[in-house]
Amino acid sequence: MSAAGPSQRARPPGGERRAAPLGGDHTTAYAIYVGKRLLQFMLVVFIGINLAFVITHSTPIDPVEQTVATATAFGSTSPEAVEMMRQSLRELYGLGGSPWAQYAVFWKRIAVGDFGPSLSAFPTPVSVLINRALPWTIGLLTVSTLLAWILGNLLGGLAGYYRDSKILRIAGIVAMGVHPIPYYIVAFVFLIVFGYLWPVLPITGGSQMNVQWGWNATFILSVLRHSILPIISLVLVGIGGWFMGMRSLVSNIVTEDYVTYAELAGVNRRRILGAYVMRNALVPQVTGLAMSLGSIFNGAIITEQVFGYPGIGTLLISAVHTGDYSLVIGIASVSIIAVSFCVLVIDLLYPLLDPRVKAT
Amino acid sequence: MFTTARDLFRYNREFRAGILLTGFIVAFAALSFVSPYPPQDTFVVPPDVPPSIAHWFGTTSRGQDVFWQLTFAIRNTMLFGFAVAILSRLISIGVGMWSGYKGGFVDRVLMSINDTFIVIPLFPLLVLFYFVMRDKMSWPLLALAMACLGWSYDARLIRSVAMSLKSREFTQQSVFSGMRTSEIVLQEHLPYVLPIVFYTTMNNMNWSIGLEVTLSVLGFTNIDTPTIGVMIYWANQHTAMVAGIWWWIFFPVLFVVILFIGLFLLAISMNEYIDPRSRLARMGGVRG
Amino acid sequence: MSAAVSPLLDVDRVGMTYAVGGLLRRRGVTAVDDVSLRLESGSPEILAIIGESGSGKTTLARMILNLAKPTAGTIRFRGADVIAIRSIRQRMDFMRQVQPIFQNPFEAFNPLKALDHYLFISARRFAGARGRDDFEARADKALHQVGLSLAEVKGRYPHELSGGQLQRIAIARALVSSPSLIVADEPVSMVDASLRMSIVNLFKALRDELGVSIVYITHDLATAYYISNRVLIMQRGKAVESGDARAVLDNPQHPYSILLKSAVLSPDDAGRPMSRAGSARPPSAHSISNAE
Amino acid sequence: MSAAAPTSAVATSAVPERVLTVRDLRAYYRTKYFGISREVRAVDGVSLHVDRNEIYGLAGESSCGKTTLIKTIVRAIRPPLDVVGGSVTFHFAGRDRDIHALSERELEGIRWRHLSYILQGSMNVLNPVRRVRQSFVDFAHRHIGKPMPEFLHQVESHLSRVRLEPATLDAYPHELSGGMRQRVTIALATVCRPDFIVADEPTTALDVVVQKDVLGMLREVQQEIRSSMILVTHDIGVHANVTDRLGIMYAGRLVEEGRTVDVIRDPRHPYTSHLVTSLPRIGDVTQKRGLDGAPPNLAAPPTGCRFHPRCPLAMAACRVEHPPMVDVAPGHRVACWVTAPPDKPVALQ
Repeated sequence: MSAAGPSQRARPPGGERRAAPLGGDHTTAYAIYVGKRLLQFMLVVFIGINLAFVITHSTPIDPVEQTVATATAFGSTSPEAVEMMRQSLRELYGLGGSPWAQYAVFWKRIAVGDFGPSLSAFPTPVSVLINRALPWTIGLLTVSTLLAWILGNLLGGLAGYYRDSKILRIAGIVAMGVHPIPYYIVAFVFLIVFGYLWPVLPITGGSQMNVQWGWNATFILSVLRHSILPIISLVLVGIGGWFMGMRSLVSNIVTEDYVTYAELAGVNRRRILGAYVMRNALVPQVTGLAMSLGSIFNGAIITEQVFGYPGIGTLLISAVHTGDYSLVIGIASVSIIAVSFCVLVIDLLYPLLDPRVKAT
Repeated sequence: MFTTARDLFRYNREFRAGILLTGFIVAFAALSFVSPYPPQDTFVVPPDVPPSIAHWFGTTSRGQDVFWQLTFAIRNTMLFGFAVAILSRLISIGVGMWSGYKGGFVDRVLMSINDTFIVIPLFPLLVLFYFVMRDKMSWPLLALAMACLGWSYDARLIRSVAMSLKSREFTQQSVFSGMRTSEIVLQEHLPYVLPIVFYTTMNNMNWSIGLEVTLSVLGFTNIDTPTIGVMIYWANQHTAMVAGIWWWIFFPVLFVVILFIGLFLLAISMNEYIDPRSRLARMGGVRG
Repeated sequence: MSAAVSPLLDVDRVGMTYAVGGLLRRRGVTAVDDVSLRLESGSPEILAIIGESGSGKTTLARMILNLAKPTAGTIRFRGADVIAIRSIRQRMDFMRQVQPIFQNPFEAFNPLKALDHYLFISARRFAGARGRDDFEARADKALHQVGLSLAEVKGRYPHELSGGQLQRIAIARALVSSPSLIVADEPVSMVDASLRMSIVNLFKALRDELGVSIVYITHDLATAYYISNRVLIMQRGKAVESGDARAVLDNPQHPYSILLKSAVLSPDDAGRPMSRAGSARPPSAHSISNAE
Repeated sequence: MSAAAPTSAVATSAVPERVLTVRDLRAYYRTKYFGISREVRAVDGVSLHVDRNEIYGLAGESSCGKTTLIKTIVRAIRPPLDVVGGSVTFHFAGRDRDIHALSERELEGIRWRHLSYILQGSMNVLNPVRRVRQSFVDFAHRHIGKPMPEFLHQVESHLSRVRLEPATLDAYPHELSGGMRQRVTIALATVCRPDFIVADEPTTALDVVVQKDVLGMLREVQQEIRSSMILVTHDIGVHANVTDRLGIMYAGRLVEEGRTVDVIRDPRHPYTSHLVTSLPRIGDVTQKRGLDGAPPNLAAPPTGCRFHPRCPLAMAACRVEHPPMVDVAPGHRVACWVTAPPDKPVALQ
């Protein structure tokens, strides 16, 4: 057969394969993708922490004066003691010296992870408090987000593909009905329902007060029982978003050529739904997950506060009420870093789902 | 503009439901102008009276009529939400259109900054903001802060619409018909941008009202001016639930939920328009 | 310069290299490489630029229309350097004389606006028309040049008309400013075969009766043969062969041109086995006609 | 002037085995937008048949209903398309089966085993997130039934028929060029050696050089597995080089049908003759004439013969009633009152 002339793309005739061997092409593209994502992660942390710095250092009120005022409100203390306290507080809050010095101290603290001692729970350092609360929040966050994401995508995908099924349509209306209501209101309603009308589940605290910490069955069981309400309320709010996103994605993908082609080939419908429709619809949903993690995190710490769940949400609110300056900054910084780290992890998993990731 | 609204109302279910619900809330908020009791005054009515003929929604432990107090609360909450939405539109439309039309380096820089604002959790920052402002915190200041933090998600949506419009062939045809850039944006592209702007405005109002309620309930805002969150805050302060004064919390929660669902329905009613294909189908443009 | 008057269009060793790849792996992809062509102003003609997708013919068109800046070489229109156009007035002047025709008629018009909107604006901006009836007169005249009338188009929307009619209106819009050069990028490839010839004949009429020169970009050798005076064949950004249309297409010299011509599937091949080695099976004869 | 009937090199059996019979098929798009209900008669009474080892070409312009026709033939019906009347009967494995009467299970049984499809070579015909091998496994493995390694080996040898290396199976669709993707689709559609292949504009999205190459391979593979095929394209040149018989569609109806060489060399219907003669050819500069008017709006088609508003030979009868299909030569039928009046006796050779 006369050799096909040079085909329309700059490629040798005949074999018509891209120059780089298939394997080699993947790893370099992936390495560059990871590089870009790391850059983005650092940018997020940089801008986030700077925001926290700007907010804290651009205020008319001087936090030191405020703390001194609250401390000296009860009874008289000698002026030297007040001056000495002001001096140590200024140094403690890292507010001494020129703005640049403060900026350097601010960053040093974050790099080391030491935000100085907490005022309200003196002398335990802020980082200890945060490390004690963080696992609760991370646990609550991951479980409820995954549950909402998986359930939402599954139901949304089915509703998009089997458009005439009644139950899915009703599930859709419920999910859409609850979705716009903010986390606080839904948690609050749950609190009222399970607190007063049908007191079956524990409505506050992370675990039974008197239960001994440690990896024993009773403790774990009570932790689970206590986390049921926060998780349900978070899942109920989150599921609507994924449901609608997936349903509209699926109803578009169903008209794509590769789906109609599979249907023409008599591939059975469940396989088409799974390997062709959902598999392709998940790709944008993963990006969606990464982009909405910030707002889900907000929801988690708000819901914690309603149920008195011992995560960093409750810690943050109590820190504000007790005026614990370094604890609030610590929590804000840790939240930014934690969320952007989780987003980085999701971004790095993304190419496993979508092979088209090229170093564009 | 009016005809499209009329068509929308007649044929678009979500839009009709959204208008009815939101309209009801707006009408209710308008009642605040004829309220017999000034909002700040307390103990103008006997406290803790359950809903009755005299006081439809009952009265609070602080001696305020829940019905009239709620009219002020809803009005202030909506005004706040609307202010944040409008302010954040300026930034998201600016960033979205600029990076969508310009493309290239500007687009890359703007979008990487934009993505950071999407990822950063805003609640801790707002709490931090309150913490340092304390009693200096005023509603306009909070609205400004939320607007400066809440524009990024919508900027990306607007950017994608702008980018697709720029590459459409009829844009080139308009350029070569002698239309100036401003004319092209206003006459050719606006009908495509408006639905997405309306969609994001409604969503942003929901977001900002949700956050306002959350911050106020925790007492992190100026708790003198009545808003939905502030009402619930005072109800919690007086442990209304334990004391059995359920109506003090029930009606604010009910009304704000109606508002959320109304705004949300208005937002998703625009979905059909953001995708021009379905708009063409509606105009009978289905080719045989 | 030797020519008494400067050429209508002088494309001199033009090239375009795109930077592709992220920050780390920047590599240049050359879309157009050292292409020259020239249109004299005295004698209107149709120059066909032939090439497959990826040959750079569309990039070349965009550069001539000043929609893209070349990375090498110069483009002069009536002696003035096109790339140096800065001010609004210069740009409007250039656009009055050089008008484009786009490939997809369905995409060339905003589906939400009436068709006459473009004609009126061109009339106002380029033909110095003032007032509504002046616009309509100017638009009607242009529409008649393409075999239509304002009555058929006024208030109609793009989805109400066929591809062929839309492309005629696009040509009419270009004619409103009575340009001296039209750059048409694959103007008939999206139009139905039966209507295609009426548009192609229209281009011939523009050249012969209105003296408009046309740069006609296509991958279809047959229409190029039918209407163009000269052709330029491009392969992967380079001009491989050019010259008089009949001479080049009747017996092409460059191997790529030969390959292109041999790949054209002509209706007259019916019955003859395909020129490829795998000969087509001779048509199966039916012994009994199967009257239905 | 019809060419003398060449004696066929292939010994034809007494009566060529008829694989597909379509009888008076009607399929309309029924849509209801904002209270206005519209009925678009995309396919309005089409009858045709395709014999074994024969390629039947279907030509016609945009919105003439050819794509709707083949969607109805392979029963790829999705609302708002609705089959209103007529039948589509395939002859597979010795039995005649009306595809619209089959149960979902039976349909799944014949799809790809007996009836396969080649889509227009658009960007994403294959699943973008899975390797090419996955499509072969999903589409064909259940029919071929061999253990996986053996099945993959058979697929690899089949790929060589379209000059593709076995490594192509490991590639993702976005890593292949347009030409390669279309050759994969051809291999996919023919790996089960089906009795009937439907090809919808298989090479329209490809460049001229690649198109000729791909069409050659399509023809080669088809002859080797002796399957019948319907090839849909608006490009008369492609029909001239590939198809054995050719049907011309206009506004939802067949207006002319016959052996490709007869229809092109000796077109009888005014629309066909315009289509064929108005095509520009290299080496011919005689003035060509465009057809005036525009393709009819199928929602409100003209009465009688739907071509009459644009037909130079139109007369009174044309405006009233559809002309029936009449034999003007062996295997050559035309639906036109002027060029093929039914009452004139046709000399049967």
